[in-house]
Amino acid sequence: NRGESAGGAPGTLKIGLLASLSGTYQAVGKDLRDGFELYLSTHDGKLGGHPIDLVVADEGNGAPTAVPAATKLLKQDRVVALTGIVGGGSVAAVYPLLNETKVPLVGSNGRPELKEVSRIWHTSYLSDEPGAAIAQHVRDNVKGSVYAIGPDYQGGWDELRGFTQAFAEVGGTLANPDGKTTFTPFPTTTNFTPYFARIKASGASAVFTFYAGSAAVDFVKQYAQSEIRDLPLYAAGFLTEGGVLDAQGEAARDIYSVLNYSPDLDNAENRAFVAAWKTKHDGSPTTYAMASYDAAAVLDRAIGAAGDDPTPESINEAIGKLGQITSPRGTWQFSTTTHSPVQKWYLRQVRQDGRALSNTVVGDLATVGR
Amino acid sequence: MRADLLRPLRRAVATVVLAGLVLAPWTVDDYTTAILARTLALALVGVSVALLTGVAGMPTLGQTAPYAAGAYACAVVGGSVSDVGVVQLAVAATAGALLAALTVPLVVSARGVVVLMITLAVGELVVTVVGRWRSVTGGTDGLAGITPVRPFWGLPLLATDRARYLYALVVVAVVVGALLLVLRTRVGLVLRAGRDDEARLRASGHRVAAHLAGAHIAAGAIAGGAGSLLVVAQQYVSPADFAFDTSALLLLGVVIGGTASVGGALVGAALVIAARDWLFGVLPGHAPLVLGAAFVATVYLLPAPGHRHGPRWRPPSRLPARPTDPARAHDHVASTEVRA
Amino acid sequence: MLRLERVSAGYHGGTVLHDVTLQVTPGCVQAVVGRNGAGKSTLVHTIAGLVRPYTGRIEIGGVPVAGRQPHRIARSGVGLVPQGRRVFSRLTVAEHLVLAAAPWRAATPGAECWTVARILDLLPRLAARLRHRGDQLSGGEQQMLAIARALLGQPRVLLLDEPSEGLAPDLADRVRDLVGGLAATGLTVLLVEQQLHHAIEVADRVAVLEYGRLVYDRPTAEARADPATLAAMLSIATVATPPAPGPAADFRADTPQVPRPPSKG
Amino acid sequence: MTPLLAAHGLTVRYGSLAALDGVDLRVDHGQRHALIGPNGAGKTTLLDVIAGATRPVGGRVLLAGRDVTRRGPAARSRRGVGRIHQRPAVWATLTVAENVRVAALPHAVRPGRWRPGVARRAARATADTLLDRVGLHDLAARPAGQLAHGQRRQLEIAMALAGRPRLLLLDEPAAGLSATEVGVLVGFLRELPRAVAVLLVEHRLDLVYELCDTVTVLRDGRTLAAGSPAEIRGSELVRRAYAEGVV
Amino acid sequence: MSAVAAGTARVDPYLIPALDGVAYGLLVFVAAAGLVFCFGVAGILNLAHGTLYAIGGYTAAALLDGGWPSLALALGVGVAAATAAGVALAALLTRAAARNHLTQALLTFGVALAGGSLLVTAFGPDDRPVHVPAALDGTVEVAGHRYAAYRLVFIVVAALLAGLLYLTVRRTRAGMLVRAAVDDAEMVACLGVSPTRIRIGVLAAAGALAGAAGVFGAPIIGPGPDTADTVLLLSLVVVVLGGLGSLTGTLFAALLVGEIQTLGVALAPSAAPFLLFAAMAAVLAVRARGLAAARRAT
Ligand SMILES: Nc1ncnc2c1ncn2[C@@H]1O[C@H](COP(=O)(O)OP(=O)(O)OP(=O)(O)O)[C@@H](O)[C@H]1O
Ligand SMILES: Nc1ncnc2c1ncn2[C@@H]1O[C@H](COP(=O)(O)OP(=O)(O)OP(=O)(O)O)[C@@H](O)[C@H]1O
Ligand SMILES: CC(C)C[C@H](N)C(=O)O
Ligand SMILES: [Mg+2]
Ligand SMILES: [Mg+2]
Repeated sequence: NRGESAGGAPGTLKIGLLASLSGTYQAVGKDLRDGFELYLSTHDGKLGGHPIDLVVADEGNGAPTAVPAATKLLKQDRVVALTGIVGGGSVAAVYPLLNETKVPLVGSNGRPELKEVSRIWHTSYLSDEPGAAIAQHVRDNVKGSVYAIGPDYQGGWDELRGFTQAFAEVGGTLANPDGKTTFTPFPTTTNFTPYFARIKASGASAVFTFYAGSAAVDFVKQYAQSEIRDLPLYAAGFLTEGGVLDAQGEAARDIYSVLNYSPDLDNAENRAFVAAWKTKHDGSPTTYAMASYDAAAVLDRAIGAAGDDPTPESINEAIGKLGQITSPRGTWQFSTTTHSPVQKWYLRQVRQDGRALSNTVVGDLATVGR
Repeated sequence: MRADLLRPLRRAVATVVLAGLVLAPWTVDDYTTAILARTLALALVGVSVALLTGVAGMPTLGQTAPYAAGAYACAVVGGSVSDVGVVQLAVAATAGALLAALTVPLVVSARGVVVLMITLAVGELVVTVVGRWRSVTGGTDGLAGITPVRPFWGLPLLATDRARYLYALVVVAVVVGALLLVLRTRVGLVLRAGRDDEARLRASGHRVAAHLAGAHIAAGAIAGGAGSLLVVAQQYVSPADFAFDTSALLLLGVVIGGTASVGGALVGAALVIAARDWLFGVLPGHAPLVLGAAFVATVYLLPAPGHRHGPRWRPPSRLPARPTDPARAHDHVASTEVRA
Repeated sequence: MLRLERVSAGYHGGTVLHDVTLQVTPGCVQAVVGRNGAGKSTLVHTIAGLVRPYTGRIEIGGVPVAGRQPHRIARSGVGLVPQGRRVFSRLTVAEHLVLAAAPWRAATPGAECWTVARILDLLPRLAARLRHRGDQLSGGEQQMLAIARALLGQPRVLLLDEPSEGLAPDLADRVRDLVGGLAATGLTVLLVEQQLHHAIEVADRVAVLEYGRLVYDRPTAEARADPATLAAMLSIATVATPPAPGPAADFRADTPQVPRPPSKG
Repeated sequence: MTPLLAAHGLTVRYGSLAALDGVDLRVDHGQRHALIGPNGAGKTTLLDVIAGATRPVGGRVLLAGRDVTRRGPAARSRRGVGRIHQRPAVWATLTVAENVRVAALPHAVRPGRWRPGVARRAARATADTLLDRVGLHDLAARPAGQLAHGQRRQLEIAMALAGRPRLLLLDEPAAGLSATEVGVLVGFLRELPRAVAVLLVEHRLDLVYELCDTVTVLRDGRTLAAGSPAEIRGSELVRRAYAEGVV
Repeated sequence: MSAVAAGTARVDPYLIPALDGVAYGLLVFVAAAGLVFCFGVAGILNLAHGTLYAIGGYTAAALLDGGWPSLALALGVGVAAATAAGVALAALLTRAAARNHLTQALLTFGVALAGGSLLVTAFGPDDRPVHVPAALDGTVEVAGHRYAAYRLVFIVVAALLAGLLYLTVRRTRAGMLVRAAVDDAEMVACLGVSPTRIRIGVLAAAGALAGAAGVFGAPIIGPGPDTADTVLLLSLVVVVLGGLGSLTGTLFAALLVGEIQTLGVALAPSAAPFLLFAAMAAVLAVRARGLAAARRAT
């Protein structure tokens, strides 16, 4: 009796959204929730014709809080699909539960390396893709070596590995003394000055990095006041995405970043998305909100295609058959091997846009996805 | 407040709680059962915190360290050596005890807040190591998909939430029971004396450092055992399970339960952890506010301390001036004070 | 000056003091003796506000103070030398003296104001220890400091709980003389003392506490004249000064109610 | 015969202050030895050094011929040094009876021979007897933190005796005791087995002269005089030392 | 000549981290000052210290507009708000304070959790930008290196604070009363001073210090959802490492923490995640042994 009510009208479906509504990445979590809700509110609160009961749960700071919250969604609320999840670590922790309950996850942010992805889908990206997408551009535009630095946790390792591998493949050299990326303790590092001194000493011509959340604010602000402030800074887009950009202010000016989305992309889908977003929120949408909006779109089509009485199994099957998805970021589709988007990446730069600074698209980069 | 009322009351509460715990998995859904199993593991760590903080007088924020050691030892053994619960439990307890033994030189001569900070540092160091030792621990993403255990040779694997919960319950009951028995012997007496005045204990010929080291190692073993329960209960383990906030909440839970009382610590720690997990589910985003307010409220609900001013908040007129033999007048206070 | 009327007090709801009635007039030293655990310190603490009485009236200078906070009572001119010294372990002697001094509070009319110089003159040992912290003093030095601390507050009512404990004999004598001298300048003194001869030498009246009840309260002269009664009260063989023979009256029969001396002013 | 306690050249310094300055002391088996002197003379410090609670910067402490200077208080207690503190030290949250039992535990059986229950039963028996004798039997179930000052001192005396000491260090045991209880204390000390030596610090000289056979006078961290009670009693030097303590 | 040059070259990369260590250490000292007073001196374990700091930080973020007058305004408002919060905390603490540190921890941790949540509700989950006066926003030249001017401010602020605190705690009657109340509040009452008032005064002062630190420190630490935790942890480390109540000790501890997190990181980057806590555990354990040996039993 999950999908169909007695009268023959499509029955209400429960979808679980798990996101950090507290903790380090709570800004990201709120964007995930708002993006999904935005899709629902612009589609009569229905996905695939079924009224949706969106059950939101707090992922907190990571796995220990995410696991009980996910357990509740899966075992008590018995949702037909799960979405959201900010941290890659949380996804990994929730993963055995998904296998146990056979519920699909349409994740919209964190994505760890997993052996078996038959029930896992992501509308965001693999963590090593941003770096891989920008490597060629950096190689072409920087004369000299590049210093790679990032946070010392799974997300950081993946983001930086994406860049350094691709960069080495196209013949770039790292300025790091031992040729290995410098990792800073996470999330404890709040003072980056000693690292800047090392970068200065290394004689690098540019810097590539990935930080997010409050670490991104500290990094950017201190960078702008350091002795290497004249070195061009390239980054995975999260460095200047969303609220952190406001906190960074002037210090973020001119930073180059790579991301799968920018609010100023010129396509019909995006114009509608941005307009709808701006009626409800201050400022522009982020890639986090966009990915969550897309997760809703994916579920919309999959539930619609899953028959009259959608079950977790049938929804999961339907997702696999979706093909091209039109999205504010442009069209993309799920990779058959990784179940994450094959999508185009954009080069953005922080520039003045009216009164505020914003990430302005300055060019297209590669299309990435396996 | 009177002892003759209080004691049966305690008994009754304990019986109800115990009966409730045994019957719980048949009355609640799988989700709640899973949470309860995890909570039991953490409550057992709470017991080890109480052993150190309340009984031995060494307030600790670092019991997550042996807890982590036990959990990872159990996960590794479970994956490659044996799927028998008691074996894993023994290995985990040994790992916890070993880690605690390693840190004995750091903590035995420190007291009070200094112990708090040293143990905090130890806990953070262990979490850092665990997060970086990827080949064994899976790094910050943790180890997922841990194989299920069987409690004893020849018994079936624990496949349901209910079975895992009951296994955890039995282990916790056995460990806590054993601890309570030991504390009723002179061991408990000497530890409590040391909390009051160590110098006097030394002057009486007791080897205080050895007592404290013993308590520390025993607490490490208990926390290690709890680690193995965690692995069984959630079949997943990551460094975040051992983060600083877990230590802090456990310590507060122990304070709520009454630092020197093992049973109280069990209940207090369980309440705090369950409240956190449950609040995260029902009040997304507002859990800290409610939890914080609950802590503040608890301070006002805790039994009053033995205070020189006597009954400040009670009108004196309501107290009959009992003509008492002064030698016996305070007997009832005695039994409540010891447990406070 | 100091008046207790049917005061009962104790801890955690248990009663230690039963219906104690006592009056000390200015210029008088009231000694209180009794066996260990009789309730002497409880009496002192109750007057100082550290223990809240269950029932009864306590007046200082005619003002009821029972149930008031200790600092309010202290401000009304009560100084306390507690049993066990209770000096501040992390403050130096000099800091104790600074802290205790209450120069704004006028001394009792007729009495000289206590100054640090006067204190150090009285207790020269402290002068040599000004930079020592409370916990670095010997037991006797701590006792001196506790006395100094109380005096510097310019008390009008002085509560002394075994002030001679831990003092070398000569110094104990000196403190005893000081107490007598203080009373002579108009202070009201309540002196708890175990060494009976000390008490009898300075006190104007002697009271005996037994299981929290005041079972004896007489002018010292009477007690001297009838040492056997006092000795019997305290179940000891003799009162330090050789007892003069006399009738051993049953104190319980004839002292249920404490006779009050006429108030001096 | 080797003395029970021999201390040579004990020196303790706090900054520029020498609390003990080369003190020698000898206490024989069964001796009743008094240590007197004005306030701040160093008496408590000397007891601390003998009990192992304070490390001297110079000098040695020998117990029955064995050098224990580097041993801690627990080790010395197990070798038969029992003490009471100037400020009564009891375990406040333990009951009176438990206090005595805990104090008796390390001494109830010979170390090395572990027989379950024996130590506990022995400690219990010791506690019962001793509490009876100091008169705290009625208060046995009361937390020690609730005792009156003098009662704590009585309790500590019981605790010290529970350790079956060979050398009993008493720091002003009579202070704060009522006349009756002083009588009990005196009785106690008189009835101690002859083999037990006592080192008594006391300001009540009447007790000192009554109980002790040897008196050592300390002043400013040095030994001023030593001798029999009669010698000390008559000594002008000692009288002056006390008087100067006042001025 | 060339040896000298080689020597400078070897030292040179570490010069800025070392200087930064000093500045950062002083910032930590400023941030911890409130806790030094409250916990170190007055013995009240205030786990809401970070939250008081965050109040100052958010005030700075809301009021600073890059001009000097706004700095004065932010300082005034931030200090007032944090002081008020401190007084409110004291009001909550009255009954609990008679008990032990653990009860205080329970209460103040509760306040910190709830207060942090309220701050986030009021100011949003993002880290907030802070606009310091333009004159301080630039960089200065130090021995041929560029260095953020604002960080040098802390040398002045910390010196002022340290001096002020030292004088208050050691030389004034109020400071003595606070220290005395830690030992024996009843005896302080018997001197005619209300221990409740002392407690309120202590928490008000601690609030004021934390508020001021929050305003000054906002451009470097916070204000954001994690600020309170970061500040609390660093402050606790510094206060305990400094030997609870010793101001000079705290100052040295702060400088040590500063240098560990800058120079230490620059010298041994791979050990960076372990440095702070390893050093802390080692120092505390060694000192505890020293204390244990010196403990006097009377
Ligand atoms: N804090 C307390 N809680 C409970 N009972 C107490 C407390 N303090 C004292 N008592 C009890 O009250 C009684 C009187 O104690 P008090 O200290 O007044 O005696 P005292 O006459 O001063 O004795 P001493 O001569 O030994 O100092 C004793 O039986 C004691 O055990
Ligand atoms: N920890 C310390 N730091 C500095 N000085 C100290 C310390 N302990 C004791 N002293 C000093 O050493 C001297 C001797 O102290 P001790 O306690 O031995 O005296 P005492 O003879 O027992 O005196 P009393 O009869 O007053 O108890 C005193 O002047 C005291 O101030
Ligand atoms: C906010 C994101 C950049 C987080 C990151 N994807 C992670 O794994 O934690
Ligand atoms: Mg008394
Ligand atoms: Mg002494």
